[in-house]
Amino acid sequence: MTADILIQVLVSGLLIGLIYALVAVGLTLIFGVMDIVNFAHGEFLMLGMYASFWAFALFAIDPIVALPLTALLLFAVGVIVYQTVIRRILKAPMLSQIFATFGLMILLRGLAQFFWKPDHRLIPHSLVSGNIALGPVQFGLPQFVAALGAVGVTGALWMFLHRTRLGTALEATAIDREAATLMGIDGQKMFALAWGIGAACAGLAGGLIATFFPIFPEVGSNFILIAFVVVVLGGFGSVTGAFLAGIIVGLIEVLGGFLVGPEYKTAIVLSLLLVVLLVRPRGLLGKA
Amino acid sequence: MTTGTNSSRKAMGTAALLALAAVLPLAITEPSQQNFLILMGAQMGVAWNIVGGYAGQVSLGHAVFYGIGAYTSTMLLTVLGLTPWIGALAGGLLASVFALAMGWPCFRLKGHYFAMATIAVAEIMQILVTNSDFLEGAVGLYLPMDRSGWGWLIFLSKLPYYYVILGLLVLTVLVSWAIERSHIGYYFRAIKDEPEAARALGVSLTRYKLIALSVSAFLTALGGSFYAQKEMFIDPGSVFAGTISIKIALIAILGGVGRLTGPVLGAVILITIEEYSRTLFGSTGSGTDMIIYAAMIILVAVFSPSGVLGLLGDLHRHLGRHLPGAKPAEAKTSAKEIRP
Amino acid sequence: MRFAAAITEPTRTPTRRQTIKRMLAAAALLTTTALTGIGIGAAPAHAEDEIRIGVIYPLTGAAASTGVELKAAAELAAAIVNKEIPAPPGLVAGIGLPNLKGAKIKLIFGDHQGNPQVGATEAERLITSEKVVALTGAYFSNVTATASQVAERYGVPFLNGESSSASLTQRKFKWFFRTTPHDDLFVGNFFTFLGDMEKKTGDKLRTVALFNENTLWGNETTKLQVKLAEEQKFTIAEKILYPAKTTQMTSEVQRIKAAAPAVIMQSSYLGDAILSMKTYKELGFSPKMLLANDAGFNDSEFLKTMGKDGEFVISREVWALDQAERNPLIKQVNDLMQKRSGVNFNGNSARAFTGIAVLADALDRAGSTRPDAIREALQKTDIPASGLIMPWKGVKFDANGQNELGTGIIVQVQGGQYVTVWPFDVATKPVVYPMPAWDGR
Amino acid sequence: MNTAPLLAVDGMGKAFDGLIANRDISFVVHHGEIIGLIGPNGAGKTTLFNCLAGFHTPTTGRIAFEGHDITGSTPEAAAALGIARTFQIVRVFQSMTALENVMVGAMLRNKRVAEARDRAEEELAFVGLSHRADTPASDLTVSEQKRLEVARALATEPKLILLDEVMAGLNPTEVREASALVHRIHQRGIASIIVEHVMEGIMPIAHRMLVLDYGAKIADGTPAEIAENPAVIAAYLGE
Repeated sequence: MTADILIQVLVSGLLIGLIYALVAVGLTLIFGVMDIVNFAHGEFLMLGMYASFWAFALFAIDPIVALPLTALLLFAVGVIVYQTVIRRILKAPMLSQIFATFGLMILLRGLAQFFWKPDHRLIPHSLVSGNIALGPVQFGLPQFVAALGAVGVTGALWMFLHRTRLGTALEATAIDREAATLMGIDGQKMFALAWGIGAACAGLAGGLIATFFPIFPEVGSNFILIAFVVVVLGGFGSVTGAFLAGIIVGLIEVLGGFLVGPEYKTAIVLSLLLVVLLVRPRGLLGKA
Repeated sequence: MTTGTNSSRKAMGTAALLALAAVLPLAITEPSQQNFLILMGAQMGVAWNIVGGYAGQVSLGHAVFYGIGAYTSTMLLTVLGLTPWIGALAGGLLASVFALAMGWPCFRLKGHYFAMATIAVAEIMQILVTNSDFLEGAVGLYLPMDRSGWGWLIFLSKLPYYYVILGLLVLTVLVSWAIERSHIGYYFRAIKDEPEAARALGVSLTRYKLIALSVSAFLTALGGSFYAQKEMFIDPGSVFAGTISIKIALIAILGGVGRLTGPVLGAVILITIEEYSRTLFGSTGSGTDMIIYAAMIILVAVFSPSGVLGLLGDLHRHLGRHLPGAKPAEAKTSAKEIRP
Repeated sequence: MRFAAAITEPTRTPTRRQTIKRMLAAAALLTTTALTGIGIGAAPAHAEDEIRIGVIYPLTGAAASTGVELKAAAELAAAIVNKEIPAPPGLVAGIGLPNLKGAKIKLIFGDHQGNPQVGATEAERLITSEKVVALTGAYFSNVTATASQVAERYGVPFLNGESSSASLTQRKFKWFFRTTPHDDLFVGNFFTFLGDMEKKTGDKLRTVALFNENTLWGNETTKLQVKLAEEQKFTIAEKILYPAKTTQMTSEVQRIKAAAPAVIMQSSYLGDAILSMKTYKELGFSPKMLLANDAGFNDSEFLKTMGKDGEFVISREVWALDQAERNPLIKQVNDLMQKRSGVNFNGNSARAFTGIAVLADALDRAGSTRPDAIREALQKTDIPASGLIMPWKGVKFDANGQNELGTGIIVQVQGGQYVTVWPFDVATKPVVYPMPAWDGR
Repeated sequence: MNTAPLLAVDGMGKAFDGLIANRDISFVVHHGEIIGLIGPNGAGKTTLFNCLAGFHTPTTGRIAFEGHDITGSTPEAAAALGIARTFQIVRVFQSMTALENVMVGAMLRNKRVAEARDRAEEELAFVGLSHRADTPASDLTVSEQKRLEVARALATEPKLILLDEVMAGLNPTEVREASALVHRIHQRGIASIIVEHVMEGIMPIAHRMLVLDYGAKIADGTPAEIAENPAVIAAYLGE
């Protein structure tokens, strides 16, 4: 193996890793704020992809241009899901919550198939298409833009959580729900906000991925396992952890797939997860 | 009301239910109505409940035991010509050993981390089997159709399968019941409620969690062997699939975890909805069946967070409060009665 | 947060309102369950002259788009048999069912969701409660495996039109018939084709990379490819079995690129086919030849979504529209399909159509709906090439139920169409070789 | 036979990530003794309990129980040897009845459910909770839950019981009852170490008092001695 190939592999791993991070930050945010594992997160991603697709197909708006719209739309979806379903199961046992979000996952897939047919769709020529070649290293512009977007969105989320009043309130709710309530923070509002932002992140990820990935009702299932792995590896609830873990998972997956064999790439990532958990039972940056 | 009469009343209820299941095929002769998918689901749910319900260790990777059961009995049958009576037992033991090996490190993890680790183990196992030449990889294994009868547990008609799975369900319920009534059952619930307090009373968390997982694994593997005997073809995607793990847990959750009859009830409802939504709407190809199935799941989760048995408990409590002469305190305890 | 603590029932007593709400929910749930149960439990009343055929396809789940397409093709075939649509002359089953006094066939669809157990359950339901006289389906080889064993047990003919796993017809089943050629033939064709291309171009095409999806189909294909490559002195530069539902194929394509084979032999379903093409382009990799194993690469959606990037892919096929030059039926029936569903046939849907047509032909010759009569008729099937919309030599089953007269063709995407390029004697266009580099298009 | 100490702690210290919770603590407990363990908040009383009961591994020093070294043993091993405890914040098994809670304790010595039930009934009677036997533990009052924890611990047939603030939050009558309960435990020959803030509850019944401040033992003597110890007074006043 030459150095060129190694660099190429690492670049590819980094790019996909950043995308994993973006899918996972929304998931980990929701978990951090309210201790609920959202099985339907992959379906938020799917809805984001379809939003981009329809913006393109019906109004000829490029997915990249449509990103703010996609984010807004998915924010609304997140809030609606919270208000109609999640709000009612806040105090329910954890297992019932799993049950509910699992049902939501199936429901969204079913609705997608019902309204948009089970077809695979693709956005044929987005603003971002084509390749970039840096010496011997080649990569797709869509992937590159998606990775940049992932950095931007995660960065913005981090700034929001740490530098704005609203974000700090959200963080406070995540750290101690009751103390936050005592400080006059409206818990319900924060939860709805977390779902909105979490879904919006998934939507943005969908919008960015839509420039190079086929779009179909079940597409969420391709990403959800990896998203869970990233969230757990980073530590449930840690945005920074998810960001780091996303990159690690992307690199290990591509590198492991290349060196050991692609048939084992998921197994390699999962084994890494197990090893990390045995050493650090709360992931890389998880809260105690 | 002491626990004794309470639990024997419950045992009688369960026995009646199973007896009903035993005579049902006499009344319903239409094979597709002899819905043993419900019995299979119930069997897996009751087995899962031992570790996930009583002991409170939520495994979302039970397909790994199911798959081990299916593959062990099938390999022993196709390679060594061993009867599945022995093969299933071997599969159960292998699954138990696997459970010990996986539980030893994984039980250090708590809550979601443990659940995620079980998913990871099951997925890794699926990948390994998919790529194992020895196990015929993704191609899967066919069971020989030229043998049949009780010795080989292969039947041309459906009824014997119905009784085999019913028997397996009875066995699983009995094991579960015996555990519930023994000190092990008390320890499981203690571990689930307050692990630290349980340790202070001399309960070794690791040992009892391992017992729970290995017993559950053994019974789940028997279910896997049964699947292989019934469908006569297995591949990694159909017996090690993550969706099986989720479904096993869903069945128990739907009925009510940590209760003997919960998973049985859960299987009846979940599988019925699943089957009928598919048969009624699945052929349209428009996803309607999924929508109905999902809507049902969400409704149950929202309106009955502690499972259908919890819902019945509320119902009981509600009625009790309005019965003439019933004191509120009594109504309250009677609601607890359906707990194990 | 611990699962353990969370499972505990909430200790607060529900308010009366909540309890009532829950009771209502429970009542609604149970009533619905009971009602659906009754609805299904009641045996459907059938018209006397209606012959019911069970058709099992993946109508939800990841392969739903293919399933829906197969369903449309099967329905077209039924409409032709039932004379709702006038049949082009010479088409098998175009005469309807005169021996059954012009009875109509009715297709009862079942959705197997890509799950072998569901497939078996559906097969059983169709046989026992829908009283179908024969079954067809199920596209996925592993579902065909379980569904057909149910048919075998009940003694109901199972005609499989589109599953290519070779092992399906090695089970010595009495009731299983398959019209499509299987992977042995297809993989054999690949190597014959490569040999022919070497002779034609003078180029060496001896290094191949195997790039197959890792379920039953891709796995069996790989084994056959390895065997034939060894026998015919091809070098396997790289062998990759990739997991289904993957999010990226970078590592796979990197490995292939590093191995620098002349030819890639690829077996992928639709989503993976699209993703791999995107990845080839992203990494600027084009081998001399991309030789695909049908499926995703020949799905109607493939070209629609890939557009120009799908050009020059070579794939094995069992059907191509340009074969209409040799067989007018192909165009005539395709026009009917276009009119009815707005899409062209492809290899999968053409085979689904053929499956129903062959079954109808057997039904008519049986002159009865008794399973053994249908089976006997199927065994005696002898349909000439001129009656089919497939470029086959005909349909005739061997002792294992495998059609002996099936053949494969190889097509290439040229100008947004699949054109036949091999066997050379039936080709309508020459092969574009080598595949142009991405930046040279 | 009661000459060898039941529990001997020698130079025991415990640090968490550099934060010292206990330092160089040494003391002995004899069979049947009632020891009061007091000290300001954060003095390290609960850490000491956790070390004795096997929940924490001491960083330095040794703990011997009936002559056996139990330093760093597990809680379940400590329980098996005869060290039982209650928790500062009650940890009853919520899904069980009061009786079942105590049965879990009794099962340490006898795995038969029926016999464990008999044993548990005795212990429930001992703490005065017989009338609540079939009540779900979650429905008991806090004071009842504390007594339930004591019964549960006693059911393990310990030689030493560690009671963590069993009197906190009780009214004067309940405090008197609790004191009487401790005394009756003593009469059964079981030694006890009692962490307590309620002085009027502990001073009259303790044979000896240990005082911790900033993780170290600053006094060890009879209640009367302790009450006049300048270091103790300083520790409390300086609070």
